[in-house]
Amino acid sequence: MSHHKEEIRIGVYICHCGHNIAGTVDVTGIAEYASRLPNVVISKDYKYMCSDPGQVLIGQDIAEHKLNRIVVSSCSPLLHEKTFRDALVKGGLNPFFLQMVNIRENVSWVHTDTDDANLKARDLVRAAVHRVAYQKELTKKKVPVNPDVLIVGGGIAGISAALTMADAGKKVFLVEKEPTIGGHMALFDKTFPTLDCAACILTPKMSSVKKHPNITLWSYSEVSEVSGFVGNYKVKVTRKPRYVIEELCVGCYACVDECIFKEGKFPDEFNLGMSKRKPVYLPFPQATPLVAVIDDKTCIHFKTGKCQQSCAKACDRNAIDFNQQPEVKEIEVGTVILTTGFKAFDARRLPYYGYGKFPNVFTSLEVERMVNASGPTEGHVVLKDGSKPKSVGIVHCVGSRDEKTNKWCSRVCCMYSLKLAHLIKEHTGAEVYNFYIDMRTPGKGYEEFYDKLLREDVHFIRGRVAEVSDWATTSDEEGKLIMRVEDTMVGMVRRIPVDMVVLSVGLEPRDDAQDIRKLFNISCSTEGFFLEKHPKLAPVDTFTDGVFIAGAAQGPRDIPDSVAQAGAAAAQALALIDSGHVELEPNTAYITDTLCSGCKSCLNICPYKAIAFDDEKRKSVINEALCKGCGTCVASCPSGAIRQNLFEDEEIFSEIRGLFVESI
Amino acid sequence: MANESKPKIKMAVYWGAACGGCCVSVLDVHESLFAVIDAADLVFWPIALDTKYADVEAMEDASIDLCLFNGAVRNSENEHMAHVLRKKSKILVAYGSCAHMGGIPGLANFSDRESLMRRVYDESESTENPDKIRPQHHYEVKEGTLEIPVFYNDVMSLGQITDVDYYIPGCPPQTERLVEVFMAIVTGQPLPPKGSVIGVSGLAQCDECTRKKSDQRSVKQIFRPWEIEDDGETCFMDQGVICMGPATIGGCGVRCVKGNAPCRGCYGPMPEVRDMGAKLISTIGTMIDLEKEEEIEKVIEQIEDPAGTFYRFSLPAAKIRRKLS
Amino acid sequence: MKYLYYPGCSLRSTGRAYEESLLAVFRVLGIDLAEIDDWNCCGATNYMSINEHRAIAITTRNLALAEQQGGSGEVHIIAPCNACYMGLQKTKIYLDTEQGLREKILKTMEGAGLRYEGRVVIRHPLDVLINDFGLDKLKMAVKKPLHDLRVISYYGCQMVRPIATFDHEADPVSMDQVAMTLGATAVDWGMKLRCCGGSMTSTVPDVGQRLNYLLLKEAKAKKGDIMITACPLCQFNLECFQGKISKKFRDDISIPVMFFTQLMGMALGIPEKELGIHRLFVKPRPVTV
Amino acid sequence: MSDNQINKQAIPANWKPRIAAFFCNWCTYTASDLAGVSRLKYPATIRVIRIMCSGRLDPQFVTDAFAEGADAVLIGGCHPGDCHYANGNYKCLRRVHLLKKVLKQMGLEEERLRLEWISASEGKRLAEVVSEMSEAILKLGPCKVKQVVEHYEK
Amino acid sequence: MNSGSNGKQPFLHIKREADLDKEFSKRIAKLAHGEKLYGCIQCGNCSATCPLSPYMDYTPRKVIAMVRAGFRDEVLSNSTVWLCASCYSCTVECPKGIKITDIMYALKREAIIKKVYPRNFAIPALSRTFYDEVRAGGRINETWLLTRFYMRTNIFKAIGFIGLALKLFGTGRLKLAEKKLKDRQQFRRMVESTSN
Ligand SMILES: Cc1cc2nc3c(=O)[nH]c(=O)nc-3n(C[C@H](O)[C@H](O)[C@H](O)COP(=O)(O)OP(=O)(O)OC[C@H]3O[C@@H](n4cnc5c(N)ncnc54)[C@H](O)[C@@H]3O)c2cc1C
Ligand SMILES: Cc1cc2nc3c(=O)[nH]c(=O)nc-3n(C[C@H](O)[C@H](O)[C@H](O)COP(=O)(O)OP(=O)(O)OC[C@H]3O[C@@H](n4cnc5c(N)ncnc54)[C@H](O)[C@@H]3O)c2cc1C
Ligand code: SF4
Ligand code: SF4
Ligand code: SF4
Ligand code: SF4
Ligand code: SF4
Ligand code: SF4
Ligand code: SF4
Ligand code: SF4
Repeated sequence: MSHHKEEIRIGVYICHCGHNIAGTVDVTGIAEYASRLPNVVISKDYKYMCSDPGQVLIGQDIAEHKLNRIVVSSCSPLLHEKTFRDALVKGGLNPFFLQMVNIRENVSWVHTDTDDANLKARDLVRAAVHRVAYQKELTKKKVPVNPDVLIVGGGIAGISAALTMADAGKKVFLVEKEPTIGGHMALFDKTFPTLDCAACILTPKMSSVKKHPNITLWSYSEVSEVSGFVGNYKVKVTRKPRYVIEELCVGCYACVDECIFKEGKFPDEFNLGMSKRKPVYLPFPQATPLVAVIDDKTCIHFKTGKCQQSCAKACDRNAIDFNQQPEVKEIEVGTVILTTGFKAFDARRLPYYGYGKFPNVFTSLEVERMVNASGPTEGHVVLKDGSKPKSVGIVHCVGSRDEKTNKWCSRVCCMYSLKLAHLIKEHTGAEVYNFYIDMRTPGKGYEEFYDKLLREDVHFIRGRVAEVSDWATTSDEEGKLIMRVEDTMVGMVRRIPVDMVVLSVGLEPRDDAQDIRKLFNISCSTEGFFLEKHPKLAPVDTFTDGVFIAGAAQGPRDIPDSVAQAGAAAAQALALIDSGHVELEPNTAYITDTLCSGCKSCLNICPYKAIAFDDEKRKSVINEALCKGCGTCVASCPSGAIRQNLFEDEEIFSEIRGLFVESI
Repeated sequence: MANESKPKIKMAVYWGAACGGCCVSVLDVHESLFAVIDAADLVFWPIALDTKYADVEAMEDASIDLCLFNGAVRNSENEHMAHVLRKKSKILVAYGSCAHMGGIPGLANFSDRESLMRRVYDESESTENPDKIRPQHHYEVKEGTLEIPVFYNDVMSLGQITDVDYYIPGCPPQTERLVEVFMAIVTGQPLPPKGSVIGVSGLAQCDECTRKKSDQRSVKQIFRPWEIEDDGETCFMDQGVICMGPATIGGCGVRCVKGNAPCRGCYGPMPEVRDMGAKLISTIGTMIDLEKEEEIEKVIEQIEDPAGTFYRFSLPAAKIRRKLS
Repeated sequence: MKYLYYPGCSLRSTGRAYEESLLAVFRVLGIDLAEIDDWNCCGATNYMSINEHRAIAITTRNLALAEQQGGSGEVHIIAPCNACYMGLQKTKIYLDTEQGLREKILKTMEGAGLRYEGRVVIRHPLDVLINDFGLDKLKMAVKKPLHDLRVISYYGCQMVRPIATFDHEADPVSMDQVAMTLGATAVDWGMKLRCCGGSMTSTVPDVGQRLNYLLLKEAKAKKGDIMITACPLCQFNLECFQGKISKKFRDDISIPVMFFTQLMGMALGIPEKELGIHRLFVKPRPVTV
Repeated sequence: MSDNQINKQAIPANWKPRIAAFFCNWCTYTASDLAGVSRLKYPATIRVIRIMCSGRLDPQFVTDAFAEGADAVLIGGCHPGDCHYANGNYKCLRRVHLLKKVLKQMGLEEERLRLEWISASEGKRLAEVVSEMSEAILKLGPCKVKQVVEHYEK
Repeated sequence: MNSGSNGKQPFLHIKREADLDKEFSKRIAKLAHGEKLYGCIQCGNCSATCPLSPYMDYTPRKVIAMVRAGFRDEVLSNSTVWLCASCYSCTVECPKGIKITDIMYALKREAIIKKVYPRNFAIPALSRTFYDEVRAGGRINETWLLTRFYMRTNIFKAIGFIGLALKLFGTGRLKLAEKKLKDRQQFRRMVESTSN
């Protein structure tokens, strides 16, 4: 350590974290051990280092003992590095003179043998003491935050976030994959637990989105490329051709009416295939934007080139343009909110429920459309033959709570099954059976809703349905769908013949969740939903700064929670924007001129093209603004000319040495 | 150039485990030799003078002003003389790659004493040794006990045996560098801090190398030098040939590359680098532009004897100093 | 490819016709089978109830013998009986995945002078027919297509359960595909996989026979002409008790029940005698006439 | 000094392997946090050094760790295609392949250097890898590099 | 069959902690993947899919619950495990991946070892007969299997089956002799050398 001019004075703090650490690790022993390590001036253990008194303690010691390096041995730096850096600043020290030791997530929580755990904790503390001596003073770079925001996914979550941001005066780009926004909520008739009309609360919001001067809505569009970093993202959005000029179309249906197909012929996506549409269509009358789309996979013009194009002729605004091409929009935004929602479980994956085989087995989403007055059956709950069912069985947990499909509870299906039970009963007067494993109704007014249903003459059978079949053993079962289930309350297997079966499908990550994840450089949890930074303390943040998540894309949740999360995400984005700038971790790489030989080994390896060659000096140079601090070039430079702030070679080498070499 | 008024300095040149090239390089000073002779008295130089070890041992401590020790330490004799010369010399210089990092003899660390002995005394094609006689440390003859040096299991650099003042790298060192250093000492110029590597440029070979380097280096195949048609102009690395130049400190005048052969790294690493071989492994690994494991594996297979390539002159000084048994 | 053949005990007695027809059909299709020399009982289900370790050990003996006989590399064993197929399959998986068990069993094997390396692949004849031989080729080999025949495929329990490798565990289709390839109509019914009662039919006749009754009744209700199976016990249960069942439940549930290989043999034009048709209690009129 | 052969010695009683682990900040380090939060258990053998990206992994870190006394080195990064910095993990992968070949020539047992892709959600995988590796190294015994290096130090 | 414990207090439906076997579930869980047993959410899917549950004393779900809670005697002495036909549908459908069929096997073994299976209940006897037959000869001869089995249980039942047997002989589906293993000594040694 001869090259240090100043004397190194280290303070070491070992946190108990209540019993979390102290229960396994001998915190006082470690503190005593640390006090004997080189350059350590003071070493203490304390109950909760992250608490205010813990932080104050550091500040006081800095002043009193002239400390210039701090080691905090507690939880993961990913959790509290910022807390302790701030404590250093408050104590008058550069924040980067801190090194954290993770003796909770990496020691006390994962090890049971206390001797081994203590040995490991000692090694880790010693390594940090060695490392911190080499740490340098650094300053965070501030970069301005672009106030514009990108929101991907126009479900209720995306819509809510967009309106909040736009009302706060920010420019919003809302990108929706489908021809209309609205997401799943647009499919519903009523929503639990209040049974208010979904369209009544959703469509006004949809049109506000369209009308809002601060919102640019790009439906039928997808994000194709993302670069840049927090505060300064560059995004490319690809707009699929809808062959109708959005600005001209007024949604008058003239083209639809005049299409050479007199009747709808192709499965209507919006009605989940339960009705037919034409090649030119509007998803539903309140679609936003209210602009027709021509589906080039079914339109005769695109298939054969031989259509008389009556649609185009019918349009007196000349809005139809068969020559439209995909269009790429480039935008710059400072923050991103991802609200891409969920996918409903595909009931075909459970063949013993007979979906796709028995015509009268429906999914819950299909029934949602059925009970909807603007749906394919105009609000009538009917069997495939058009008649009213006399008995209906609703199967909970389809594709949820099952190791073979999805392990998780989908959270909303108990409640919507109750809702459907009520609506079906209301529409048909049928006997309704709800087959559930556990009834999960935690939420304001939810248990009350369950209670209401219990009194509505709906049957509740606690048991997972094993099979829906058509083999009858008695005459009253003839021609019915027979549901076989154990009534676990009674302890007996029951066979219940019904006319209609409703499968309450669970919520899954969308098929393209992984692509979105890669595009925005965030993570997914094991089940495939977007991973939040912290399940309790940062539920809408991600590990990528400036990218937030909300709604069912983060995990199964209902509308109230999606909207609440959307608000939280908007607030986080606004906080970032309103602070005006972001501070970047000063972990950029830099090149020492006197060591660079100009071998050019580094030029082609930076993923962000941050390294360029100065032909005059015959040396490479790093553009600090572009460098994201991965350190790849640092490791590769054969001359050792490239170095990295926060991760200097000598810091890491001394950390390694500290780990293995006893120094007292 | 010699300074008449100053008394001549006392100088020694010694070789340990070495090929002799370094001694020759000292002779290579050509006309400068006169300047050297003017300024120095050679008190010990086994290749040229008949001074006995006993004579050296008898010298007063620190009586030699400058000792150029070339060669690695491979046996007890080398080690003994290293200690003796350390004691007798004011400035002990590890001269050449072998003394600096173990050099070519250091490659013996890929083997061990027993296998070497077996090869040499039992198995080599030209060996005829039915009684399996092996050299003995002590051997009784009529005249008394004969002692020959003990052959060590490991080869070491001079610095690993004794305290060294300066290192002049190279296999052999570029003679001009020697003269510069010598003159600096004779003329009493301020010397660099103890332990420095001297006679080097401070930048890697590529700095001096005039071959054209690509901005978009991307290698999908590795060749050995004779497998390419070298145009004499393009950087070897860009042609897929492993060149140690980027990781090797300059000083030799890129003599190998000037002779159209890639640098092998005899001048040793840059000062910031701790393990020269590992560092070039990093560079080469990075520039291979493939992502499929099988393909990567295939390219790496094309590097014959990678450990020998990356640690050609520096094995004993590498972090992992020898082959583990 | 050459396959080793593990007949199992039932194919030598009540299920003789299965073996006869299987060998005849495979011979005609040119699929080579070599019987595993000195095989022993697969342990079936009853053995498991007594001593699991022994059950696994005796099954492993068969696998080890097969490896010995089958040379190096993967050794494919065809096990036609559902119970044997499942037993061998399950043993192989347990040995692959349970470290402790494997060590124990390998030691036992060593004691008996045998070695098991884990090179075996357990195959069902349906798997081989569909995935190795191919239905296209089968179609070309059909001489007498079974037009207008409504075939009820009954898979039984242990072909795709608990380990499905070549067909869906809850909705198998392979036997139906074969039937369709022969020109027949495959009847979709909901009881493909529903248990026939296994040994219960003899041991607890009240229960076992009721299970069979339900199956046969549904087969008739679905207007099946013929039922096919791939398991000697299923075939035995469904066929041999029909008289008793009819009497007991006062319901005519008679329907021919044959091995799918017998049906194939008929379509391939193999003489009835070679297919063991004469061993059936209920004559398969719709195909023989 | 100095003519030790490096002895083949019995594995000392009570000896437990120490593994230097270089984990990328985004995936494997996060996975190690997740393992902790999920209270998974694994042997206390690894000593984690956090780097921003597996691309920062300088093979010198590996040789240095062995020289300082690590019995094994575990490198953890994001899965291919998932690198937080686009493709640092591929660069690491290539270096490690080459390094492995060199270390093999040096007589180091292959089990002592392992590269694993462990994503932020794979806390369980992390625990498995550490357990497996610890077991393997326990069987191999202490790494000899440090002993060799000490022999070289005056 | 749901009559209190050991006939002591036949009408009292109460179970005291002291009467439970706390180790019971652990023994059963030692099976391959048996620890999953503890994940049962009592959904009843196993019972509902089980083709034999209508004839069982307790449904499979209930058996799982009783195993967990340590109702050893009740579990071992009732008909459920013996009526399990190893059809595996419960195992395939259980949402928690519990290998119920394997648990049934384990319970059968436990019952046989403890000799607590229902007397004269034919199935344990068949298992035993089957077991002896294989141990002796390596293969099964179904003729002898059935003969011995009926001798063990109820000879009169066999008479009811005699017509069937004759028909089987007539179609060549039963034989009096079956090829045995070549080296039966070796086979038996191997069998004996295993333990559980
Ligand atoms: C049958 C059923 C009934 C329900 N009933 C109720 C109820 O009564 N009450 C209640 O509170 N909750 C109910 N829910 C839950 C409710 O649907 C969700 O809480 C809600 O839809 C979540 O909203 P979201 O915006 O997060 O996702 P979504 O509604 O799924 O919206 C996501 C949007 O993002 C778009 N998108 C996806 N990927 C991309 C991409 N890559 N690029 C651009 N856009 C993309 C989609 O097209 C969609 O418009 C029900 C759920 C189901 C399945
Ligand atoms: C036994 C128990 C265990 C739990 N465990 C968990 C768990 O493990 N994980 C989990 O996620 N959740 C858990 N919860 C739920 C958790 O406690 C709540 O979600 C959380 O505390 C809610 O935070 P809050 O800030 O809304 O309310 P509170 O924690 O209740 O805080 C409200 C604050 O406002 C103050 N206050 C009240 N009135 C006034 C006033 N008029 N003026 C000024 N100040 C006022 C109060 O003094 C208090 O400090 C648990 C709850 C209980 C009861
Ligand atoms: S081009 Fe023809 S088919 Fe296509 S939308 Fe117009 S009228 Fe319909
Ligand atoms: S919410 Fe209810 S229905 Fe949905 S998965 Fe959870 S328990 Fe099952
Ligand atoms: S790799 Fe290093 S020495 Fe080579 S050009 Fe880049 S910075 Fe300079
Ligand atoms: S550290 Fe990474 S981002 Fe920065 S210049 Fe080097 S390679 Fe590029
Ligand atoms: S790598 Fe070799 S050939 Fe290329 S510039 Fe450097 S020294 Fe010259
Ligand atoms: S070019 Fe390289 S190998 Fe050749 S002399 Fe110079 S340093 Fe040594
Ligand atoms: S199916 Fe599985 S989880 Fe459900 S009750 Fe049966 S054993 Fe328990
Ligand atoms: S394996 Fe046994 S318990 Fe399970 S469903 Fe089949 S008969 Fe019932």
